[in-house]
Amino acid sequence: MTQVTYLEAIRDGLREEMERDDRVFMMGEDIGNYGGAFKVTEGFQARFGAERVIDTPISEVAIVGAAAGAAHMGLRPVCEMQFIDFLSCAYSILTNYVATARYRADLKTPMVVRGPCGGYVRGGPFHSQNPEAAYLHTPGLKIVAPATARDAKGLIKAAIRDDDPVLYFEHKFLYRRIKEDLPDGEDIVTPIGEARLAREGAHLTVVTYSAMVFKALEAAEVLAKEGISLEVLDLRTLLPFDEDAIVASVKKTNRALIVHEDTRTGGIAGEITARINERCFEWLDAPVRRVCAHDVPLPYAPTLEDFVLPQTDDIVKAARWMVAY
Amino acid sequence: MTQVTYLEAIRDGLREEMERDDRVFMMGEDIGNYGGAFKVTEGFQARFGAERVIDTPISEVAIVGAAAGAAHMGLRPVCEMQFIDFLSCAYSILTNYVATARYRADLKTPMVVRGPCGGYVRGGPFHSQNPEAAYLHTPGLKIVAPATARDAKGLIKAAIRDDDPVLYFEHKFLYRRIKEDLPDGEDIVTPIGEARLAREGAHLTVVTYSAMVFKALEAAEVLAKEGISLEVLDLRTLLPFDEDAIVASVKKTNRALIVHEDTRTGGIAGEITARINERCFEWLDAPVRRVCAHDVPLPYAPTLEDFVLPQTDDIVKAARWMVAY
Amino acid sequence: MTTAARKAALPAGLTRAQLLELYYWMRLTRSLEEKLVALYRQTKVVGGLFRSLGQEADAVGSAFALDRTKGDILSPLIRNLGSMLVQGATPIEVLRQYMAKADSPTRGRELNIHFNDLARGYLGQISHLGDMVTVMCGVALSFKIRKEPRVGLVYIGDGAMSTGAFHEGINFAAVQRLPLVIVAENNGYAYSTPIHKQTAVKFLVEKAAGYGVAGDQADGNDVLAVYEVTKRAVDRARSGGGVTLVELITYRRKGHAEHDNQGYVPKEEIEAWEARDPIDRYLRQLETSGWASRADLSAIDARVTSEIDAAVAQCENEPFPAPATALDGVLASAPAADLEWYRSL
Amino acid sequence: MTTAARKAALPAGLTRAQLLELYYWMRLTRSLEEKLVALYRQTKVVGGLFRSLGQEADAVGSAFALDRTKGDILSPLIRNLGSMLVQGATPIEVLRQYMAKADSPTRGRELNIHFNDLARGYLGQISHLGDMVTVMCGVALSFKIRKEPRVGLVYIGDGAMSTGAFHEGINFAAVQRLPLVIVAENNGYAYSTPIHKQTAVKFLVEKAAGYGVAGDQADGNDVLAVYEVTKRAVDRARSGGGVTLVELITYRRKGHAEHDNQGYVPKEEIEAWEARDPIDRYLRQLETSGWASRADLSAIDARVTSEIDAAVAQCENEPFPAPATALDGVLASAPAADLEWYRSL
Ligand SMILES: Cc1ncc(C[n+]2csc(CCOP(=O)(O)OP(=O)(O)O)c2C)c(N)n1
Ligand SMILES: Cc1ncc(C[n+]2csc(CCOP(=O)(O)OP(=O)(O)O)c2C)c(N)n1
Ligand SMILES: [Mg+2]
Ligand SMILES: [Mg+2]
Repeated sequence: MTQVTYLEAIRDGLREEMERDDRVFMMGEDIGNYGGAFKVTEGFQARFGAERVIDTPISEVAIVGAAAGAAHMGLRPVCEMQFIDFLSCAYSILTNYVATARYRADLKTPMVVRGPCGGYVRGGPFHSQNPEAAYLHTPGLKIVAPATARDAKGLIKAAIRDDDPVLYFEHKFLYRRIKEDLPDGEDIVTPIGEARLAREGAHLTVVTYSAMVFKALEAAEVLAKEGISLEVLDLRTLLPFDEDAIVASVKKTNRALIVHEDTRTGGIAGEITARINERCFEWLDAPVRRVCAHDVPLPYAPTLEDFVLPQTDDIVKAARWMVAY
Repeated sequence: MTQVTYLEAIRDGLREEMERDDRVFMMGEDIGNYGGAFKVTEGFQARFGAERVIDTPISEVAIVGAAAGAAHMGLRPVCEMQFIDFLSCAYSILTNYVATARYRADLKTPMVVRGPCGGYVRGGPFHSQNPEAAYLHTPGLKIVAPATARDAKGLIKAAIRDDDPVLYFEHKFLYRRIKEDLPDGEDIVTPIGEARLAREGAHLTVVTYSAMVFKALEAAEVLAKEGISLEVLDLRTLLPFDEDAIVASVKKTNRALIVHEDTRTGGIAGEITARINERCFEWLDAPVRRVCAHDVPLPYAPTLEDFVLPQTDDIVKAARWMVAY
Repeated sequence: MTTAARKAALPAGLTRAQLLELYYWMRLTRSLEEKLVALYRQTKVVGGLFRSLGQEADAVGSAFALDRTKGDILSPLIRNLGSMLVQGATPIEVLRQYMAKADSPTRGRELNIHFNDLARGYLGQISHLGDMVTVMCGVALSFKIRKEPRVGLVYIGDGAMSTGAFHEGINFAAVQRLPLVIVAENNGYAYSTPIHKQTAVKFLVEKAAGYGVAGDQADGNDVLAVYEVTKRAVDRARSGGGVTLVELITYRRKGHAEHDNQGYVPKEEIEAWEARDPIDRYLRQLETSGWASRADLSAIDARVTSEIDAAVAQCENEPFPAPATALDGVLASAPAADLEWYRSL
Repeated sequence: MTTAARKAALPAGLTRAQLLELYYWMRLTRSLEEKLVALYRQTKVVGGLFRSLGQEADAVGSAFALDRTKGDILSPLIRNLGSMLVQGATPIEVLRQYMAKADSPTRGRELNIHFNDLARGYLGQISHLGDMVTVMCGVALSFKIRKEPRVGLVYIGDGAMSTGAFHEGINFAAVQRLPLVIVAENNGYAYSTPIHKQTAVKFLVEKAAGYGVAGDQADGNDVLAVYEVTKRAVDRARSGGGVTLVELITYRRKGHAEHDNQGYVPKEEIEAWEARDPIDRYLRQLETSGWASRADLSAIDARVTSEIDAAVAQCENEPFPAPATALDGVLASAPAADLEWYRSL
């Protein structure tokens, strides 16, 4: 067992896949000598050479496009976005070219695009985004968003081995705050598409993912003292998400609260609500509700950011309301 | 009264606003001498001059960015995307720069981005898109999608007068297929944010917009003969959509079916379902359900396109099921 | 042997068979498109129809400069049908694509010449202009990483050069010194937009220097000149010399697509370019230089006609794809998407 | 008057007062950033801190070439604090921004120098590099449409020139012949990436020709040279001559931001550029040319210090914005967003 941070887990996963499979290579801004803005790929260029760890110009479209072309030829590119906020620059080529390549033209496009997402770090509107909703809507993509160090490692490895294009959203707030003991030498691979039961409970299902898992678990602790028992489901994969796990849990607890850090309108919670409503209508004892960020660009000042983003106390309040319904 | 097509209604609305307000000007590919790929701006350059009807290079980012800059300076730009599918190229600047400008920096950014959306015309995956879901998720934008000629005119005029950035999605299938008598000389302005009751009914609310309004109305005709009475709500504005109108209707009929042409997962129906569930939970006699496109890129062959896109018969079947629930 | 008393020396290092091949590909391109026009008028083409009339030399000559035995790969645009034929796409595949047949290379999912065969050496475009430059960077990068002596070639229109994707792609290729040839087709227009509204430079090749790549230019209506200029670029790329931006000066003699009546173009301009028709010109060249006889060329024409007729006959009555096939293959790992719930009611 | 026995003629058409003003702006920029470093170390700066050490001449000299009486507008990047000060942004505004104060120009919503005042003549950037080139196209387009004799100026880094947005913007401006000056700051690095990994050209000005715009270049550490080269471009723009791409050769002496220890940069490189410090150099020039005395300059230094100290004293203990203000003003027409339902429980 070795204690690793969430960030180290990603790094270890990347390194292991680079070692295991020489088709895997990386592209991104400042990922080489510098090791990336958050040092995720620190030491990789020295270890694997500049042809497998490529420093690119500031060209998100070219990074994604070149990854697709290389993937067609049998390589397995992993792209880093310096902040996931800049993935938006490649929105068109990702949704139009990459996502459709298999469907329209039988082109194999195994590639990963990863980068730091998320707030709570005073990053302001352009270094804190949670872009999953923009891609949820795109058939042909997969999206993963790990919460734990184990899954951070297991999902990056699964993403690299996956034959479809995978967006991997790593939460920068968790990078160095989450630590876990992971077994040495185990080939940790988290299956894409499977949720994780983060806490078993009886009264209310909280469907969530990424950094919000910890806020939900905190809320569960608070509420446990009041005799309220939360079941916390960590989705891990956002596309295609584990509908069966959600349904099973909701049929058990008869109540569902969806928590995400992203803004409310048009966020993934809407889709999850629709699925629950479609499959659990008769089982619901309360409306499905959401705890999400307010519908504003994420502001910079601590007071504002804290107000806009979901907090543990919001989940506690919402959960009490739902259980009392 | 003059009979105008949906396309002519857009053109008339644009022309009237150009005449009314000399701050209004246009940018787009081939919109000048050629009058645009669908001839929406035919004759405009001759009438208003090349400085108010600007043919641009193939540069969607520059078109949107330049519109924003001009809007800050007090002009009122209207951008045409040759097909709305190419709006994706400007996704980043639209969601990051334009949408946030007022919030983060008190910048006025009154601008319209319009273009032909939608399928049923054998356009294949890149000339048939319905991109609303990608923008629904962006605080700071408005989105409208007219179904009728009256609203096509009324919404383009409202969009141009609006002080926020507005995406205006015009359905290319409707361009020349929808004709209506519109009063001459009336300043038709459709308020942004208000739904339209397209058909009153008692048993089931169909929430829809754009070309799907007509399929819903066709379905309503079929079902009327069976004694099933559909209420059809034409949203017209997708962001911010008219939640109150939806809620009022659903509280009356106790059932809601959402119909959109866009693919299902991550589409706007999810958000609408969530809102209905939040506000009408006690009123629902059946789960909220959706009729949408299958989750695939839109294929080209008629057999495939017809299969993937929602058809009247799908709505009929779904409605029967819901009313029988 | 006809009038040309003495044969001129064979040009551009090509054999006589290759010279005739060039003629064959150009003729095949033109005749196939003409057949498509006929089918379009009979409403047998499902979507729009795009012509490369007058640009056949550009597409054929440049593709011909690649080495099919080495696994070179090109990415065509809508007016590069000829380049795909050279690389091995067949008339029946093109016909099936336009007619959205079940057995078309994309099984009816994509239109016209948007289809691929990496083994034969072509990667079909998507509609979003510019993107393929970046994708071909990746293809060329794979050659470089694997140290394969292969070359990539990507076409870009005068209009598409205004896209951000073009810029990011050519710059990426330049910095990485990728084995990539970028063929800029200056055909005067992007849809209705003349080149001076697209860029403030006179010639597209002027853009090469700003990226630190080699630039070259040729008359795009002279198939041998096109071949030679592209061959130089291909050789440079293969030998580690990096990217070349090759400008071919040509002209789009038809509208953007069949529905476009070209009202924005002076008649005389089109006529002037008609006089420079690349096929007529090459035909005369072949004959007057004594590289081919009228009979040789007529035989090729006849072969082209019969090949196209056979292809049309074979595929015309083929079915559209079965509806439910629309669900397959969005993801590698997932099963086909479920039918929507209401379909089963 | 000090050692310089005779005064050299005043340079660049500037008055003595203007020469001193240039010194003032550079000194203010540097001292303000140094104060911010101190505040950052005291964790009073909320987010990251970005320095323009060694680039003050570039930002100040170029902005100074605009005409504030005519309503010229510039769009700065993160290392162009000096340009905003020249245009009228005040130290206290900058301090409040960095410290996310309620009364900051963006009311705590945006960070560092991401703020605007179109009346004073600056349009703040967003983080996404390249976009501001296109936005400034629109600003300049409004000047053109309204036939106003105003000029726009936008900065772009060696790194940001690789973005598609830069390309689409400069090309759009070129075709439209907009009154726009594009200042390309060649400071050797984009974050850790040296310029040769960003572009295959040696100098950024080589990119001008490919867009059909004028190109010019100057030593970015020589404030008078910067002023002159930019002034030429501004005059060209104002007189209808269209776009100029001005390259300023300078050097980023600090890391990308305060957290970056510049481990990727050879020490000697930094030292060499230290020797070319733009403020020291200008100071010497002012003195040896007899344009200013040591006393003049010391007075300016003192003024700068007291202005900054006063600003810090005034704003240091100001509050953060009230939480619920986060909801205002997403849309012009809509009321503030509702509180989420659970907040009222
Ligand atoms: C990003 C993008 N914007 C707009 C279009 C619409 N469009 C299709 S072809 C075309 C003109 C292309 O001109 P050019 O690149 O010169 O190629 P040509 O048709 O002349 O061969 C346009 C504007 C597109 N396909 N992609
Ligand atoms: C589109 C985009 N991609 C990535 C980034 C992250 N990023 C911020 S600054 C920077 C380096 C910028 O370098 P340069 O343009 O040379 O400006 P300098 O910092 O040298 O002034 C990068 C990569 C960004 N802001 N925008
Ligand atoms: Mg062209
Ligand atoms: Mg730089």
